Amino acid sequence: MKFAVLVFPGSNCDIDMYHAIKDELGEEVEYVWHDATDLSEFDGILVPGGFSYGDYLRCGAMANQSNVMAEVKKAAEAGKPVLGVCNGFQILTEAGLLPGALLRNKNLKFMCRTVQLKVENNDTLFTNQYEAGQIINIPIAHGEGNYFCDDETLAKLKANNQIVFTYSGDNPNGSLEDIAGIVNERGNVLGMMPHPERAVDALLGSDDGLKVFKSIVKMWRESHVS
Amino acid sequence: MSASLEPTQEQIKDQKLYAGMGMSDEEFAMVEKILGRLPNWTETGLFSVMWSEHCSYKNSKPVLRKFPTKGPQVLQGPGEGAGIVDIGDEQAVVFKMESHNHPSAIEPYQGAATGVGGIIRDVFSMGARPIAMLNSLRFGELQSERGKYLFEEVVAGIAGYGNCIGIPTVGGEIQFDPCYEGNPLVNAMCVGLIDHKDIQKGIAAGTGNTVMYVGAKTGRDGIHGATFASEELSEASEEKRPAVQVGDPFMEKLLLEACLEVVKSDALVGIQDMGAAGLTSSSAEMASKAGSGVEMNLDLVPQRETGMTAYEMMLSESQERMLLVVKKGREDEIKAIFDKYGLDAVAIGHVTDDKMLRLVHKGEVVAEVPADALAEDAPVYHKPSKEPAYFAEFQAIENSEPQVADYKETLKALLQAPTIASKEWVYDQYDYQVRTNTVVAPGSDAAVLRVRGTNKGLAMTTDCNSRYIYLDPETGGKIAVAEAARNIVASGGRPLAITDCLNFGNPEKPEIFWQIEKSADGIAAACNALNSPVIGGNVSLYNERSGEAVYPTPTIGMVGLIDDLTQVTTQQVKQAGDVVYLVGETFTEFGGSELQKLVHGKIFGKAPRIDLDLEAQRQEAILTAIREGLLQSAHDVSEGGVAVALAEKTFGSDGLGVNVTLEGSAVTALFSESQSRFVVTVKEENTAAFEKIIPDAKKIGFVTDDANLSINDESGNLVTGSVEEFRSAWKGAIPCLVKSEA
Amino acid sequence: MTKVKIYVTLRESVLDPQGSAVQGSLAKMGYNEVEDVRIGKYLEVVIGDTDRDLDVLVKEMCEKLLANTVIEDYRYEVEEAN
Amino acid sequence: MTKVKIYVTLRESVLDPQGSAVQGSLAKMGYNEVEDVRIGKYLEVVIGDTDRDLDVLVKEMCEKLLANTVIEDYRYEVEEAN
Ligand SMILES: Nc1ncnc2c1ncn2[C@@H]1O[C@H](COP(=O)(O)OP(=O)(O)O)[C@@H](O)[C@H]1O
Ligand SMILES: [Mg+2]
Repeated sequence: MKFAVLVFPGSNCDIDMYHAIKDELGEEVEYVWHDATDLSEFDGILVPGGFSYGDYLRCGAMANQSNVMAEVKKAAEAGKPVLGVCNGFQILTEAGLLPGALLRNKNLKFMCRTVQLKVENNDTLFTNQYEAGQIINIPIAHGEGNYFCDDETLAKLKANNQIVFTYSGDNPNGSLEDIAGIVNERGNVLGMMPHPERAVDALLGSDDGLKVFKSIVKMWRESHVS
Repeated sequence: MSASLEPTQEQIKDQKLYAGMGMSDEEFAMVEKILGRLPNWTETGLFSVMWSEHCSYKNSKPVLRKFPTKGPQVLQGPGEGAGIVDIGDEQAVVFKMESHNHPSAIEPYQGAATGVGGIIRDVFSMGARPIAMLNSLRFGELQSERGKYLFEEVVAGIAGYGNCIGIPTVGGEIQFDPCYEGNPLVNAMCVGLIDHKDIQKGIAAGTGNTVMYVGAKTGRDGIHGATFASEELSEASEEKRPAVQVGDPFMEKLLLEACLEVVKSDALVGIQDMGAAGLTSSSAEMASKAGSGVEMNLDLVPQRETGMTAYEMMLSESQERMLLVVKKGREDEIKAIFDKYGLDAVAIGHVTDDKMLRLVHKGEVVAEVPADALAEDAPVYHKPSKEPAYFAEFQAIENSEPQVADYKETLKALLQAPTIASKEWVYDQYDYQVRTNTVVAPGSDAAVLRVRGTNKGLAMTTDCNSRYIYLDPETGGKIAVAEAARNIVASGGRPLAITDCLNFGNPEKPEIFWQIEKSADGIAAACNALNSPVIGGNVSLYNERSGEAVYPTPTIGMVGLIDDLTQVTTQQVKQAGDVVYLVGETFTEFGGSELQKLVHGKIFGKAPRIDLDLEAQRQEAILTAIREGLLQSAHDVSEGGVAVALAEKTFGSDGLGVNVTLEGSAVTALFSESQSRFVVTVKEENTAAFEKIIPDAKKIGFVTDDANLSINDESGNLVTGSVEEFRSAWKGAIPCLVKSEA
Repeated sequence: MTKVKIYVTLRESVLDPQGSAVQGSLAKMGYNEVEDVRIGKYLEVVIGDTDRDLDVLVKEMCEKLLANTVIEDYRYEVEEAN
Repeated sequence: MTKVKIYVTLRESVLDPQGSAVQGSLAKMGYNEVEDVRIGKYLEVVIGDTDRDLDVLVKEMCEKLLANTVIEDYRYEVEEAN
């Protein structure tokens, strides 16, 4: 399986994503600069965290104007897995690939710590390696992770099982319904604030995040046995 | 002011206008002699910034000469953007620390942010990839609104810049004392990694080569910042402060990535950041180091504001700019790299062979001065030094124990003292994990990063107990270096070298100069004893507010090498049943201690003694024990003594506690701050091997599984309580003081 | 040359943690009469000669970039500059 | 009840990184006619019954909290609300 890690001016978790795939997962991966106009050679798209365009104006807003985003939309329409983490999640909401928006943390501070997540839906392209309801330790590092959407959207998210991860115990940022990660209706675009790519090696504290990537690869393998 | 309204050469001299730029009569006379004529307004500006303390170290040079700067590991000592130390495999670590005290006192968020930005540029200007940030901060005691505001904003500024640019902030230290109320200290340290072959220098070599300006446009911000940094703060100084610089971490992230691409190109001859004194210092220093000259056409400088004069452009300290020297004819290759990142890269001049810095503006030569004169020929002053009266008084006071009624409450109070209390409220705001190399995050003695692709680790820390240094600068200076090294060693690292930031008051006061000299003596002695040369640093003098100086605060930043990541050790206890050892002797030493401050509300007496030979021996022994896999945990004993060290060892260990019995007088055993001590834990089966390495280690008790902290002496119990009770006191203190939830 | 002033505010239904925090601080400072604070953005955009219709242009920029209409409203005023 | 609209802008000689980045993005999106963007804050503050002089009150709040006068300027408009 071949992954693209998008790189926007100001991305800074691109390298973490890249190494998680290459060193821990052992799959093919390439950095793709934001000006790229073709993603067809890739089987999975990773939108990494960081501060694209300095997080100026609104997190993810300017990144959404890059050439590559039109290609990300195409990939999403084609059913390819698209994962946005942290700033990547913000970019995907700005792009309209995921509903809602991410507001400032309720305490108005940037927060870096490891939190507990509950796997609310393990029947997705991204979570099939977890147990239902499993509690996992994944780091967060964000200032704007406070998920918000209107009531109608929330009802839809619930009805379709689109809420994939919630914060278990303390909700660090004040997000609606403790939401930490959601998928689109079709289930092939996941956005999450916590960083699974930072939790792929026990040496650095946790490897609970690796299964997100393993899930993607498993589904891809299964649909590509020919 | 437009150029035509600038004072004439005669006016500058007759009305002593140079004095307003911080230049003395003698210095002005020297300039006149060097030039063989009177300098014009722009030239006067060039000399005044380059000869300011901040740029020339004219008052501190004689002191800096005391430091050992060489060693087999040192690839680059002081003199370039940052020092470089070999770590094997053709790799090296690059690091430096710098102060941004005065800007932070005026505008704490931006002052701290631009301090971070500046030190990062120093590191990547060497060609290194910045991998970690640390800091060392000093504030008043969080009692006043202004004090809290400064603290919160400085932390936010460090976080804002570091997080955005994507370099993890992995450690630091903070002390709180009334002497910093009006003049906080903000020192930032950056650590980078480089392959030997990529090491760059800031030189303008090769006549005819092109001088290129890259990065942000020049504005009128920060004009005369270096001069401002070389004066005491007062109400009046707020008036004449330069326009505040605003940091742009996004711009710097692009600049960083572009520069790290550029250093791979053989079209690049030299590169230097535009730090203090911006375009002036970078061009003059690059020329002077290469023995060449530089001519620049200021019309070509990218400008943010209209109508800027030569004087303003040369003295601006706008951030996020670099100066490059590029092989003639290959400018386009360099430009293409910056283009990719959407950055300005403009040829603004060329290298000459006449050793002059020549500036052309609107078709006229507006300045023409020898580059060496600016960069090298500042006068050096040997300031008078005088032992302050307080020193002899303090030395005459016999060591004694402060009165303590309730040991447990005292321990809690110490854990709540902001200097000792958990700094989680602070580092929770720093992204300490980005780039996924952080093996030991903030919260242990030193931070540890792995070197990706190898089995090596780098341990790093900042330390300085300025109270000891105030009481006894020489002893305190030794302790600062020794403590940094203890933190490195306790983490499994061998100290490589240090960087320092010498924060003092006004050096023109003989008592202050004495503090500078004596603490430098102490630092130098400890560096020699611990094989840790000084590879770079920074001097920040005039840290006074309305005539009151801060404590002498020479902060130490140290980096150590861990040969094998399996040797990484942290301070937290690991397993019930492990044996707890105290390594090192305890004396009744409370001068400058947290307990003395708590009980008496002030500090006095002698600083704790330190024997550097013993220190070196003991650190070697601890390191040997770690390398042989014998230590489960290691923690040095510092502020608050053994009781605080034990409590800290239990925090962050799920469900564990300790039960120990100490010898000697209770107050001393619990709270003395005697030096050269560690508390370690050892698996039962390894105790014999451990005792062979450190025969005089005292077995004091065990790690327990009851989550209690229990400290006894021969006569009975001194302190008992649940770990949670102590932990919540320790963890809640700073959030409570700033009255903001963590 | 035209100067356009653009106001971007959070929709009423969207909570404004920053506004609440500022109100809290003001109350602590003794300004108890302050009943509500909402914080938005204020942009000054200078537009040079253009063939396009100014209103169309500004609306487009707002919808595409300057405001996120999922959570924000915007309005603007055109001011002739020198 | 009174509504006060407060505009907080960066002082003129102070760099506005946000504004420059937004201008850069707009240019890339084809809005080359945009010559300058400066970004500030826009606050709506609702003030209930008070004995204090409104102007004094608002100025005080701005100087003490709402604007950072080291790098920012502010101005305000008072608007009577229902
Ligand atoms: N300003 C800061 N930034 C980041 N981490 C900090 C800061 N201050 C303290 N820390 C972290 O908190 C822990 C305790 O710090 P400190 O009490 O200074 O340790 P020590 O006494 O061992 O030097 C360390 O891991 C340190 O890196
Ligand atoms: Mg320590």
